[in-house]
Amino acid sequence: MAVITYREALNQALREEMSRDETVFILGEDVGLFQGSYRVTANLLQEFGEKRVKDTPIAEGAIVGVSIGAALTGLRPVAELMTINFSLLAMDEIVNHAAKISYMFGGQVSVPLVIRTPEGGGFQLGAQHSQTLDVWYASVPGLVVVAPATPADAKGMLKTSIRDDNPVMFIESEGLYNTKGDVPDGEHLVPIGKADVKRPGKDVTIVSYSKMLLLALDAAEALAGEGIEAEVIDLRSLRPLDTGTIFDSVKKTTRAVIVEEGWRSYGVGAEISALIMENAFDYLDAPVQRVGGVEVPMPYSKVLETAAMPNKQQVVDAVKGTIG
Amino acid sequence: MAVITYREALNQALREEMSRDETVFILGEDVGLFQGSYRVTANLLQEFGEKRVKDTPIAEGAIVGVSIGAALTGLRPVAELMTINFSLLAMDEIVNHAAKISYMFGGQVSVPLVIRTPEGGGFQLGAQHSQTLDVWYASVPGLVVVAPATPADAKGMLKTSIRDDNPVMFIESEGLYNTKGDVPDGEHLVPIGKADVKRPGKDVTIVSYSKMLLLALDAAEALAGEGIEAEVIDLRSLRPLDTGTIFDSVKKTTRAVIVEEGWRSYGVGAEISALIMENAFDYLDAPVQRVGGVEVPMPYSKVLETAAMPNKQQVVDAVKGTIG
Amino acid sequence: MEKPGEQAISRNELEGFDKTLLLRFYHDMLLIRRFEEKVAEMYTRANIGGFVHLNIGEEAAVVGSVTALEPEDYLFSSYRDHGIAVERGAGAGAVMAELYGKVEGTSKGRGGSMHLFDLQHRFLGGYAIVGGFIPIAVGAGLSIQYRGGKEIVMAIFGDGATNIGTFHEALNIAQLWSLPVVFIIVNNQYGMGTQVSRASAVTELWRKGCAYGMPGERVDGMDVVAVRRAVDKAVSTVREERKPVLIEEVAYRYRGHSMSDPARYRSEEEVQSWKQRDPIDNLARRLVDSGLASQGGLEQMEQGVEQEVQSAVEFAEKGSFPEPSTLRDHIYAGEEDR
Amino acid sequence: MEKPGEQAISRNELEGFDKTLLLRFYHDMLLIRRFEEKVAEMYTRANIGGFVHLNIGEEAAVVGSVTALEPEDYLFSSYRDHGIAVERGAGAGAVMAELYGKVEGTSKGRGGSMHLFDLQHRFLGGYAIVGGFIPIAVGAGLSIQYRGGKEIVMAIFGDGATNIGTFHEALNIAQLWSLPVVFIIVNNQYGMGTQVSRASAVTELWRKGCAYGMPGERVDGMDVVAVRRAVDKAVSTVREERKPVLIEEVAYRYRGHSMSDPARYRSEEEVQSWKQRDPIDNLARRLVDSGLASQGGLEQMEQGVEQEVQSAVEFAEKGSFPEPSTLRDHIYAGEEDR
Ligand SMILES: Cc1ncc(C[n+]2csc(CCOP(=O)(O)OP(=O)(O)O)c2C)c(N)n1
Ligand SMILES: Cc1ncc(C[n+]2csc(CCOP(=O)(O)OP(=O)(O)O)c2C)c(N)n1
Ligand SMILES: [Mg+2]
Ligand SMILES: [Mg+2]
Repeated sequence: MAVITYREALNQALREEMSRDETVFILGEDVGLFQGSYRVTANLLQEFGEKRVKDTPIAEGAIVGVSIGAALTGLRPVAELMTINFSLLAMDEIVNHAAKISYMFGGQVSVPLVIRTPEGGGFQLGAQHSQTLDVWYASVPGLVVVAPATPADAKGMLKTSIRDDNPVMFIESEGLYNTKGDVPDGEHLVPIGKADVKRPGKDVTIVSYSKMLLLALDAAEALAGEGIEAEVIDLRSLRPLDTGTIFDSVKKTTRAVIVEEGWRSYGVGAEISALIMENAFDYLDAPVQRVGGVEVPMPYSKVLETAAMPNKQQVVDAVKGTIG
Repeated sequence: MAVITYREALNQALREEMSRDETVFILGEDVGLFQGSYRVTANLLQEFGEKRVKDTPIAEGAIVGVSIGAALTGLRPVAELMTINFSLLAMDEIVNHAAKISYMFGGQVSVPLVIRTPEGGGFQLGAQHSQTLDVWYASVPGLVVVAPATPADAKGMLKTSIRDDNPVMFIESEGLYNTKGDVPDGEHLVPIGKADVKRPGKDVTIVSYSKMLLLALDAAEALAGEGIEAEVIDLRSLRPLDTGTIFDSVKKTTRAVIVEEGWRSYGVGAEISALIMENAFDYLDAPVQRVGGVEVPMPYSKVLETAAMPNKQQVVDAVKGTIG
Repeated sequence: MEKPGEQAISRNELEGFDKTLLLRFYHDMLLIRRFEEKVAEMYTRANIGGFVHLNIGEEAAVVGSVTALEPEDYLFSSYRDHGIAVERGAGAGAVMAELYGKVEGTSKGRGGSMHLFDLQHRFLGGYAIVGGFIPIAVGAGLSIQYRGGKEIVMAIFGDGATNIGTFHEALNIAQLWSLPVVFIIVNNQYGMGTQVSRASAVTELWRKGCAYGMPGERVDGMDVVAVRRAVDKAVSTVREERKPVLIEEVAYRYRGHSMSDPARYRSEEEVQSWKQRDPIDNLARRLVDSGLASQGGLEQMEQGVEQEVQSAVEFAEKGSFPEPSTLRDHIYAGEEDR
Repeated sequence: MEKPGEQAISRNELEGFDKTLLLRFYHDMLLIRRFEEKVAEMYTRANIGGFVHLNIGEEAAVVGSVTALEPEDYLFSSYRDHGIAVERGAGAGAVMAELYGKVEGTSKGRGGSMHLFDLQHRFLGGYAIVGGFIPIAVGAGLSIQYRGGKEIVMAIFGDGATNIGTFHEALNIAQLWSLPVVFIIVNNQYGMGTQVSRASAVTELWRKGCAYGMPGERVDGMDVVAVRRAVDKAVSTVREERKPVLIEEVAYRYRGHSMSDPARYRSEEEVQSWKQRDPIDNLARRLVDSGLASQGGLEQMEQGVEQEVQSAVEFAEKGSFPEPSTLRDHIYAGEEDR
């Protein structure tokens, strides 16, 4: 076990998979000479050369389109989109093409493609650079959508994603790159589609993923101080969604709160809340609560941005609301 | 009152607003000489000339971008995107620009823009041409998202949308264009943000919108034959969402089913189900149920496509599920 | 309207093309024509649904382009793909079966008219989003370069597609990275109802390559020999220099944009003037004039073609519709559903 | 690397520009330089957050371009917009206040560095999506044409933006519809860490106009006089002929892409060689050589500039942060929240 950052964990995963499989290559804006805008691809150009680490023009649609074509013909591209905000420029390629090619050609080909992209706010980057849009991709059949929260999961799931034969939206978080955690030595693979109970508890279930897991764990810690034992579930992937782990927990705790960074309405929490109602209604002692981002284009000014992002107190209050 | 089609209702609304306000103009692919791919803009080029009805190149991003620029500087563009599937090519302009400009410039300007686009499946158009993507737009603060189901609402809401100072996604349905209904004579305006009870009932609430309203009404009729009185709510707009009308109905009926055409997971139904749980939990006699499209890229073959689309029996069964 | 190939049509040069090949051109163009006419009929009879875009009028462009490829080359096209798939070897029967929505179709009935496919012959699909597949074709070129392969890629799309962003992004990358792609614009004068000059600031579309330093050429797309000659040249440049080329083939779509379009935005005279230059009639005349074929021989060939189309229909009609229980197959690669 | 303006720098032609204007150029360039240096300092001191992109090295491009506009013309730019907003008249104080996130800022603190705005002077915004605002600028041109106005639009963006789809779509429409837009590429050699030649198949970027039949020109972006002369010409073409023009101004970004970029992807020699041609030093030398200003006069001007920057900081520091209760104001136009 070594303690490394989320960023290093991703970098290791890329290095290991590129070493293991010659068909794996990286492309994206400034992934090479610049070392990646968030330095996730640092040193890979030096190590693997220009053939395997390709700087591209600023052209998100083509980055994904070219990756699809490469994936269709035997390669395993790992495309980086600098942030999920720019993925909107590639939405047609991702949703209308990558996600549909296997199906619409009757399963004769697959698209083994990973699109890595960070999301989230909190850095005063303003309305066009701070969005959390994972839920849109999560709704698309044909895509796999992964959003790990810890360095170990980041490494293990990026490796699994690269080996997956399907298009994977691998969603990182700008706020997680510097966070640290234990990562097992040696080959470390984490399956896609299994949620993880990051903290066991009996009184309430807090469901979260990506950066908001940290908020959920913080809130659980605070609640423990008040004698409330929260079970914290890290979804890890939004498609496939591991509903079994959620239902088992809720049946035990009878209460649930979902925490997400994105806009609350029509978000991930809505789906999970609805699923819990459909599958564990008779177990529920209180309505499921959701904590999400305020529905506003993200403001620049720190005081407003802070007010727009979910915070620990909101999670604590929501939990108490299910109990009170 | 005249009985006209949904298509004619839209065409009337465009004509009336263009006559009323010189700053209103239409642009899009084949809206002019071709008369609109679904003929919604028929005869308007002849009537208003090339200045006010502009055929564009195939360039969805620029169609919306140009419209935003025109809206920022005093005009009221009504842009047509041939189908919502192609709106993915304009997603950056819609989400990162149109929706954010008012806010990120501190409210100094507004973007009075209407984007008309039809969605939905059922015509064997395959995976890239049959999607129902309204929920994504509904989640974006800064956008207004409208999806009328009847000719009267189509006309009245298109007129209201054109007069609105905000960017409106005006979502039509390919399956509704030929449907007929009464439309009031004279100036007919329908406010945005008010749901409409299209059929009153006391036993269960069916919430729907756009084309699925017809399915909901059909199901209600069938249920009435079995002595179950369903109240059918037509949302009409997804943002703003009229939650009051939903909660009032559910508090009365104690049961609810939501019907949407889009993929079930992470859909509109999820949000409404979660909202009902949060706001009317103690009134519920059964978990809220959702009926939605099968999660699959839409297949071409009729037999498969039919199996992928929501049907009346599913709604009837879901309703009975909440009662049984 | 300018008809750039006008002079080309008069040079009756068949040199450099042997008889077998010329007769193949004739056969294949005729097959596409008759096939498409049958598709139109079957659409009217509701055996075929959805959006259906025919290659009628573009047979020379299709045949002259696709036949220039080697078997291992990759081919991509827009939704106007019936003739392209047939020419590439997908089989008229499998294509017709796909249009019928049968599991024996090229895409197991999942794709339909706009999404034909033929893995064996490396036709990697028809796509329904204008311009969306152009970068995908470039990606196949990247694969070839990555593996050090000798193949090339051909991407066939319409005039309207040259106005969309992905065209620009893809051509820049293809040139920047020296990828082996022949881009072929079938300029059939219209994108739906919009004439080229009403959609594109530059109307000699091959010239758009100038923004990428990409060489190209415009050719009379109504003359299969001229098309094949130009595409041969482009293909050999791409194959040898491992760099892209942009070809514009000026042709005409005789029918509406899709089956539901009555094409009221253009005059009957315009349509007729193009039909004067019909690619099939033209080649027939030249074959007979030059003594390479007799009228009777061509008629015999025509009967064969009709037989082929008939067999295709029979194949499609004998096929099976997919089982509803298979609705969710193929969404993901591998066994599991997700 | 080619430096196309090398010869231009030596022609010391100030003719056609009166002294007042030349001194204004000097003042404004210096103001932008000092302002940006202060921004860098305040960013380091954490008074400013987010992504901050400076105009240092591009002062001639900014001043030479923006001053060519009339008050009623519209202006749009990328996120690299501090100098542009200041030059257009937004006020150094209001710009600094925006960077501080204060309500007195150009965008009430909602926008920050990348989203400056000045309605009064028709600067309709800085935008953070590469290329995203180019069609928006074209839309403003459409408005002018629609109303029969005499104004024009200027859109200023980077070299990297010429590779994205919206650039292509927007330029085609501008030319096709004859819209009054001057497109200005500030080619500062890099898009983040990627040199032009590693991102664009054609490196003389103004030549990309060929794909739209759009005229243009390349100019030494380190020489404010040369820039202004070229932009004047472009502006008058656009104003008179009501058609777009594409100008490329070749300059250099002295600092990293944004404040967090140490710019390790280029050599110190390269940076130094460009600094030799510093636009402010250059103009100073020419002003003094030609007797239009004295060394002392320029120094005095510099003191004035420092005072202006100081006042801007004071204005920003005196300002107020937005109230959290106003978080959801301005999402929608009109009174109601939705
Ligand atoms: C991105 C996108 N926008 C619009 C459409 C609708 N559409 C389908 S075909 C077509 C015209 C395309 O014209 P062209 O590229 O010339 O090809 P042709 O049909 O003439 O072969 C349009 C607008 C689409 N499929 N995709
Ligand atoms: C669509 C999009 N992709 C990527 C980015 C990230 N990004 C911001 S600035 C930039 C480089 C732009 O270079 P250029 O156009 O030359 O402008 P410069 O910064 O040099 O002024 C990139 C890649 C973005 N903001 N938008
Ligand atoms: Mg065409
Ligand atoms: Mg640059």
